[in-house]
Amino acid sequence: MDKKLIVNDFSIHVATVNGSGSQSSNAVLLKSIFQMGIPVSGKNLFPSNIMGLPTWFTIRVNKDGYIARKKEVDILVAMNPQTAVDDIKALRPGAVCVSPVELNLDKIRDDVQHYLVPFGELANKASDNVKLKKLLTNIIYVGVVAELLEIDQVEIDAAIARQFEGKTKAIDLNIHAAKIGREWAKENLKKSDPYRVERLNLTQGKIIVEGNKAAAIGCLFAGVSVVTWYPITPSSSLCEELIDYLDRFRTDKETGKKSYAVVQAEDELAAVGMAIGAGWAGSRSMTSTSGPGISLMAEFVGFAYFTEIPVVIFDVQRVGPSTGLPTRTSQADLLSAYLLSHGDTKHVVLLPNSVGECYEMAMEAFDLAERLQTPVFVLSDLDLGMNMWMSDPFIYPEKPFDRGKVLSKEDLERLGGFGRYDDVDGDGMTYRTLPGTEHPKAGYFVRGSGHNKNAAYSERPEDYMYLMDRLLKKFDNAKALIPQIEVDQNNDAKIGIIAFGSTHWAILETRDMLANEKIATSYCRLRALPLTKGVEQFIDAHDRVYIVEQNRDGQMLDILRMEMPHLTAKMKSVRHYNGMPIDAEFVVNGILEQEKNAR
Amino acid sequence: MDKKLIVNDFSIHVATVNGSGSQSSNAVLLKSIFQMGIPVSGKNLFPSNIMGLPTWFTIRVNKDGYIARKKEVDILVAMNPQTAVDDIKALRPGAVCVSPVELNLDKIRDDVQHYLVPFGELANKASDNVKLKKLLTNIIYVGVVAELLEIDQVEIDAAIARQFEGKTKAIDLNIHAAKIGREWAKENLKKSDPYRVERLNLTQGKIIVEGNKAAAIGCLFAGVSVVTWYPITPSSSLCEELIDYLDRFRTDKETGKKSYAVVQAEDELAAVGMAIGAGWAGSRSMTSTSGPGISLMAEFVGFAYFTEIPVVIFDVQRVGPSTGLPTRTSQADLLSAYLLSHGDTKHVVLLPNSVGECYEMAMEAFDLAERLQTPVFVLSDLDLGMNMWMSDPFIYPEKPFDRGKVLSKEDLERLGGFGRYDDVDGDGMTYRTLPGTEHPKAGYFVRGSGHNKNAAYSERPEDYMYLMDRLLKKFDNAKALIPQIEVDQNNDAKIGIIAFGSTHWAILETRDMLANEKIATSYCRLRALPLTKGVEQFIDAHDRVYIVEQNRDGQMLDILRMEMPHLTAKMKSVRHYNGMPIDAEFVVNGILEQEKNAR
Amino acid sequence: MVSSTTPPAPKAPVTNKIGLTLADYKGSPSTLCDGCGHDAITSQIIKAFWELSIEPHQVAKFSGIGCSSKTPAYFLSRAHGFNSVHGRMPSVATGAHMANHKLITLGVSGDGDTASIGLGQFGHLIRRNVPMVYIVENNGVYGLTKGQFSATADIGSTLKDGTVNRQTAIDLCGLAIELGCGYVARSFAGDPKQLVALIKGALAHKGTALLDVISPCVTFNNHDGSTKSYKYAKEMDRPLHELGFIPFYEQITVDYEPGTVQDVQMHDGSHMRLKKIGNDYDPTDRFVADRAIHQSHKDGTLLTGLLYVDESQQNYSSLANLVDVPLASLGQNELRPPKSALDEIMAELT
Amino acid sequence: MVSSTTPPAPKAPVTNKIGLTLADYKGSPSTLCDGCGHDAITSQIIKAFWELSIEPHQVAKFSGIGCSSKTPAYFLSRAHGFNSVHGRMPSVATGAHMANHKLITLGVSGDGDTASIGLGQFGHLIRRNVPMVYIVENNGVYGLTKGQFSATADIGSTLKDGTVNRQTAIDLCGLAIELGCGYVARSFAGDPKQLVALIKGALAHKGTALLDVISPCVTFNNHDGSTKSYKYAKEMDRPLHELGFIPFYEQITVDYEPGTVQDVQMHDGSHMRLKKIGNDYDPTDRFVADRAIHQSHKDGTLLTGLLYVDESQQNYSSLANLVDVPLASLGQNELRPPKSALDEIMAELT
Ligand SMILES: Cc1ncc(C[n+]2csc(CCOP(=O)(O)OP(=O)(O)O)c2C)c(N)n1
Ligand SMILES: Cc1ncc(C[n+]2csc(CCOP(=O)(O)OP(=O)(O)O)c2C)c(N)n1
Ligand code: SF4
Ligand code: SF4
Ligand SMILES: [Mg+2]
Ligand SMILES: [Mg+2]
Repeated sequence: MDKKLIVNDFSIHVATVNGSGSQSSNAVLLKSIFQMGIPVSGKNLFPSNIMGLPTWFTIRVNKDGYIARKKEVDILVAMNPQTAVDDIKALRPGAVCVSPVELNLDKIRDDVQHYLVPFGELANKASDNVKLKKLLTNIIYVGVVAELLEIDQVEIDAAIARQFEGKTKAIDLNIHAAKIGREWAKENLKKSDPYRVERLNLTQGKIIVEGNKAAAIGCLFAGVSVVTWYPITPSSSLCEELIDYLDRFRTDKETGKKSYAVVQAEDELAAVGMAIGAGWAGSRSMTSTSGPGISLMAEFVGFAYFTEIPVVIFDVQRVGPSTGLPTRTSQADLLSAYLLSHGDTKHVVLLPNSVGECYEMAMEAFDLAERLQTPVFVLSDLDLGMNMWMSDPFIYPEKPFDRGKVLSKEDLERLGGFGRYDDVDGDGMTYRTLPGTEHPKAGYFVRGSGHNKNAAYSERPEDYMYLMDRLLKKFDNAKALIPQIEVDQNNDAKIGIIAFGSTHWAILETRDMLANEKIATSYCRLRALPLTKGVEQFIDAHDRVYIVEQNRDGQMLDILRMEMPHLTAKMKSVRHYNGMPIDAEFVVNGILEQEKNAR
Repeated sequence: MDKKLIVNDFSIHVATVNGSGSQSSNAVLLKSIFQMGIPVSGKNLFPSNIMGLPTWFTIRVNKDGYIARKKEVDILVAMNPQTAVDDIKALRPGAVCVSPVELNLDKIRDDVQHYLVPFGELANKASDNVKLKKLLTNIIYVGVVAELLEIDQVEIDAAIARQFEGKTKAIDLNIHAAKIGREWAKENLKKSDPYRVERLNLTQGKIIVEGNKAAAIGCLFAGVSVVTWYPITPSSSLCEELIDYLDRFRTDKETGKKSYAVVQAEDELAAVGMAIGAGWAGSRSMTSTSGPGISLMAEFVGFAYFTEIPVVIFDVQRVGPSTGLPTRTSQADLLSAYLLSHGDTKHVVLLPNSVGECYEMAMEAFDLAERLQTPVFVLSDLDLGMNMWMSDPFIYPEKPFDRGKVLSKEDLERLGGFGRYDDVDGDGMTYRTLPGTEHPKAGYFVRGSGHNKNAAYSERPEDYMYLMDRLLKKFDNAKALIPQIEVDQNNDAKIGIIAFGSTHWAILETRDMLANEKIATSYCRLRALPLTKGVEQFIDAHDRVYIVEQNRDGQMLDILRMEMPHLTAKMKSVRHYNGMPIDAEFVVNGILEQEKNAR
Repeated sequence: MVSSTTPPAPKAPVTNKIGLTLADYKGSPSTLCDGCGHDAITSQIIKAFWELSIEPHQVAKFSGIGCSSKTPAYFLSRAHGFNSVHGRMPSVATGAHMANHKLITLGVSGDGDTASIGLGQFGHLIRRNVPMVYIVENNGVYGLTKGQFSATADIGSTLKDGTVNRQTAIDLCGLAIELGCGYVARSFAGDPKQLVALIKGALAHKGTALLDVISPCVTFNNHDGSTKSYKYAKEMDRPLHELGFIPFYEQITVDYEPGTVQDVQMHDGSHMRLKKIGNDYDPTDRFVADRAIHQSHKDGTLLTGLLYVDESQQNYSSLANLVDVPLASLGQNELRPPKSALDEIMAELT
Repeated sequence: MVSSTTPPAPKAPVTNKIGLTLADYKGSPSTLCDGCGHDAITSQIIKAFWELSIEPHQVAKFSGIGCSSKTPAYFLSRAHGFNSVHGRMPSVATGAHMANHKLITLGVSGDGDTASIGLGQFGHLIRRNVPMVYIVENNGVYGLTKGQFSATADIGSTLKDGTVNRQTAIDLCGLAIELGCGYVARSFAGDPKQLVALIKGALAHKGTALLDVISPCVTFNNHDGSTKSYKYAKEMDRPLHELGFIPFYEQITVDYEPGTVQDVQMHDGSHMRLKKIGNDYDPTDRFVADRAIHQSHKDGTLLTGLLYVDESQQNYSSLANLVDVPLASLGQNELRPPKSALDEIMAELT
């Protein structure tokens, strides 16, 4: 075994049973390392079920700040008898395994560094209560691991205090149990693996947060006023967090009156219908869902496209088709969202890559929806939405709301009337009035059927073409308004990488890995659809461009092909679609494989 | 005015009010010409409303057999005061106009050949009954036109007899009224236009039928046994005709027992759910709808894709997005149908171009659905589905049903069991059993969530990838089974044309028109998705290929770009999307315009 | 008789309390079939709003898809209107109401739109008790798609071509009562007086008010064998009471004999006045209503009038405890919390 | 007491009339939370089918999405099963039934699956009277998505975090009766005896049979404040009668005092035997049922038993007049009309 120390660069994989309370212990472990100033990320792999099935939590500790998934496990904490054998078999030789002594995992692999722990006995020491014993076992392994990795006990204590904020008894119990684990380890285990943490100062001032919570914060500051939703994993927590924030920050402390409304709809058809009704009536409205909900919203979204009603739709993607793997991550709703509904439809889609962008793009989405008067999708995913990500703190928005082109009573008095769908400004974006506007000419009639500039029913070919061409013009003009691509151009690079969303983090690492192999790369991160000129320039500037994404069909590649056909010869594809977050090794291999043939 | 006779080559445009009974008169006019052996086609332009709004019926008479829409009107019958002025203004100089004398249309245009007819007076002669008078006015104009064009009265009589089959009184009244029109015209009108019909023998043995009816006949002979539907224009008549046929030909004459079930569902979500349930249980099941219904079916279709359940879905396309123009034609559901549902999904789509193919592909669709165990779409459109098309009679199918891979009780006894999703044959298509199969190992559990080869729940990455890759393999193997492209390769041609569905008829004419301009073309007619190798070869063999389609976004072009990216440089696009059926002149102009720049 | 050639002095157009004429409540010309029941209902909607002197711009009109759902274009053209997708008007109206709870919300739907594709949303609208007047123009068929049976077609009734309906009808009034709706009425397009009173009452109700109005489709469902034809409805109409509406700003007069009249007070202070016709009927008892409705199905009669009323329930937006100003009118100051809020949140996440 | 060390002779496994053991009716192991009400219902389903000696392969199991909807995997693994999409199991079951009307069709759904997203399809299933046993495992919350209120949550009940539900519950039994369902029962996962009898009765019913079974979610809705907890249900359970089921192949015995028992004959000749407990209750009177159900809501009690039964209605497939052989079993000879038919059609089109 390599006796060289490996400091601040490893991953811990904790295997437990869901519903067993391990989640908070894992959070404590993660936060304690974070508090030591070391970059971390945490990914929860859980089943589509409430209790009793295997679940894994992976903490990646990385001094260079890589926070993508790393496929290889360095330290396994094998607490789940159901999966322990498989878990340990999957380890590479030389890895570390912490496990309950009675599982006899050392009999299975001898090329692994074992730490066998009598968790049962230790739990007996921690409490007399049977139920509590089970729960506390989780924090005991945290104590053991803390000792092995040299995580400071003060940070464990602090993390526990944060985790159980307000519940003094729970805090005391947990700290006590953690210490039992730690003490036992100190006395009984002979440290013989290379992994250690050492204080750094790379997390100072940073936050740790899930993407769904970040998006909720964004919606809060975007001034959302009508939220409609139907529960679905992995999107539920977005609205649930938002409800909590709205309750705290948008409820009048004295009167209890709310500057928002939340409706738990009966399904997604209703959820989006309500959001559309609310958007039409002038509120900032949104709904949030995942794949099956997107499918159910298809008809209504086409309606909103055609009648030009602002609405924001979050899609926290999970693995499809159908129910698919509801607790696994994916980027496979891209084409559905972009083209959602029958007939000729195209939608603006924002593609946050980080919790920071979940926050920012939530705000941008509302501005865009009202400016463009159209549905705007924000495509997050389970990895981004439900896992814990380190980030710089969010910045308070400076930009005022953009409410788009709305005519008031006074405007109408001045103008003497208006044509709801008349492109007076020539930018494809027309003026609307809100219901309740006190003017005899304020009213108009929204219809999903053919209509002319004045919103009157029309089947005339000319009116229809005017409308459809104008919608296209508007879509084209959206390109200047949406979040722009982020390009890191390397003039030595023959190859470029295009990626979006949570794939970003694996790309950062990929590029460094490739650089180590002396392969220079440029990088273009897509941040929204429609695609813009810059993407074309980026592709143009390279010999080969790898589009890296997390779906089977290469959906972004499809869109690039559709929209930049003259550049298709340069486009190559790397696709990851087994439900796990993509990792850099996979991308590197995918690129190298194809480079072999290319050169 | 050109005094040269124009025989068997013109179009008649009849403007009336919907719900006024003109439909049967127009059919009589069309059929009488058809009976004279002259190729005709009839297109009905009607509003999305039941009564009182303008409607137009266009009959194209063409000795060369062109039956696409012709934009230019030669003979206008202007019966609708609401639209008469617009109608006449749209005529080209030298056209003919038959109109009620009291409309004074001759005051509006003097560069048109007018025939002013006292329809009121003539109707008075035809009947005393006020209601009947209105109705009979329609057949009176038929009489007038028949006289002007020299349509034989026997054919008018015969067509009336067919139209009102069994209703002797109606037949007599109509024949009488037609003669009144004819006699009056003979005595009072001075024929001074060039249009005439002359007997040919080009329609001998041919039929005239709407595409929806043709598809219904196809379903009947495909042995459909469960039909679920929800009314929607322009798809309703498909199921309604089918119901009539099933009632006639699939009901036991003695017992009244039916070998089929029809369910009028409460909506399209239920319609497709029922069809899927029925397909799973082993019947040949189908549903039929239009755009909004397709959107509502999105979730369920993804389910059937993922769980591999056969079902046939007809989409008689109308203009979208949303309600759009429900009584206008379009090919804009192509992408929706092909990619329907969230996650990675792709579907087999059949693209009939004619009533004959509506018939044949209906049958093929059921075979494919059962062979591939997947949803199969048949994309027709309003023009094809609801207009009258001349065709060779349909041929009784020789091919027996393909019921796909179904294991019986005996099979299971032999095999001792089976893996529902195990690719034992290596073609991506696996074996199923039907509920009710009397064997302890016959049962399996269908689920839209992740599953392994044995249909057991699984979240394992390997199982998911196996499933998704196999589905792709199956889709790939579908290419050999689906209707193949039809290519007319011209070795002199530098340019190729790709089209599909009802666009075909304009292409036939387009090619002749281009040939007249000394531009040779080849033609590749797509008959299904996924696209096959042959399309690639076709494109490869030409310098430029025009993809002609009836939607705004160039949806087939998009698919071609997605799937044949290396050939995109050759792809050009001609798109018609104003709701009217595409016409050859439009296509010719679209091609010539681009050819100018290309050369 | 004395005949005179002097033309009568042009009458000043009659205006309501806010100075508007009946014409100010009209919409664009109807494109429905001549004689369609829906047009008759449109007229009564216009009348009711005019008589109540409702500001047209304060109204929001909603519909789904169907001939019936086209009608909001034919009245109150000064109001904003929303012709949504098939069967899903309730969700749109719910969202719009939350965004602006000051709007007077009127929905018009068809029996297909509500009872077939829309059953789920209809049920949940009622469960939420979203304040709106919900008029179903019930003709037992899908008019716009040419006359197929809808889910309110009575068992045994026939289509024009003789096809018999074998399924029991969904009774939207019975259903609404079961789901707790606080204002449930049935009427007939051929009874303008009753209809106007019921619309006014519905407007005075504070939650969801359902009006199921038999509205014959003259083109597809007006034949013998139809139980939704003018003839059948006229013959079988059994009004529960004679109805009057007394707006809150008018004095209640008591000029009737005791026991002959019941006054139901609406939450805004208006009254529905129910004059007894035949048997006693207490519209505040849901069990009475349920029994009467289902008995009428057995009898083949059309029971019309105010079937059920309950003014005690809270509606959805009042439960939501919204600020008084419509959410749609709030500006950035009200909607975006201050920087201190973000700081607080960030502090919790470090 | 005499103690013995001889091991008892291994008992031959008990078999039913068709020679199958209880184990032959089981499914794969449950993955639900320990103590979940749904698992208790699963056991009673297994028991009822076994005791009735139903051939497992003749059964088709259906469900939507939710913890409850997972359960068909946990019983009758020899039967075909269909775990469909959320809220839309009724349509799938309807289609499957038409394709093969000989199948015994059993659906398991949740309150969210049925009363929230599935309300429309549920209503139309009942309207069509598709023969199936439809069990709602009702816990008042969405278990699988972690405990949000569903549309059957009672007004005033609370979530674990104290959130109060302000909307009235949809009572699926009341709704089913309103829509004409012919077999409507409520039960409790904690009352196995009643539940088994009701499942058997449902299987003997020829149309849609609804069983609304309170099935506590131990993880998210078993606290004080919940009206769907074990504790609340146990305390408030008010059985209408003591229930027994007598299959058609068993002799009916009359060994009770007159007036204490009511035997309801099912269409297959079986009987539901209702022993009087407290007040008289006539389950064949829909008005009685309606009143009892809504009274129980006022009282906060849980009324269980056979609420309503009506064996007179025709079901959907018998109305469809299908050939006797399941459509799914018909071959090309039966399904494809002869050439003469095509010739006839073609002749009409020339
Ligand atoms: C999703 C969808 N499915 C089907 C249709 C076709 N469609 C239009 S109107 C209508 C029925 C309308 O019936 P009803 O609500 O009773 O209105 P009526 O025309 O009778 O007034 C249908 C099925 C549609 N527009 N959208
Ligand atoms: C279209 C769709 N929307 C949302 C979901 C997420 N979802 C899964 S189960 C469920 C609720 C289940 O509740 P219920 O039917 O009461 O079952 P329980 O888990 O309580 O037994 C929801 C909303 C989904 N699977 N599909
Ligand atoms: S079809 Fe029927 S419902 Fe529609 S407008 Fe005509 S009469 Fe009215
Ligand atoms: S979450 Fe609730 S409903 Fe789901 S399995 Fe657990 S106890 Fe049962
Ligand atoms: Mg109707
Ligand atoms: Mg539930």
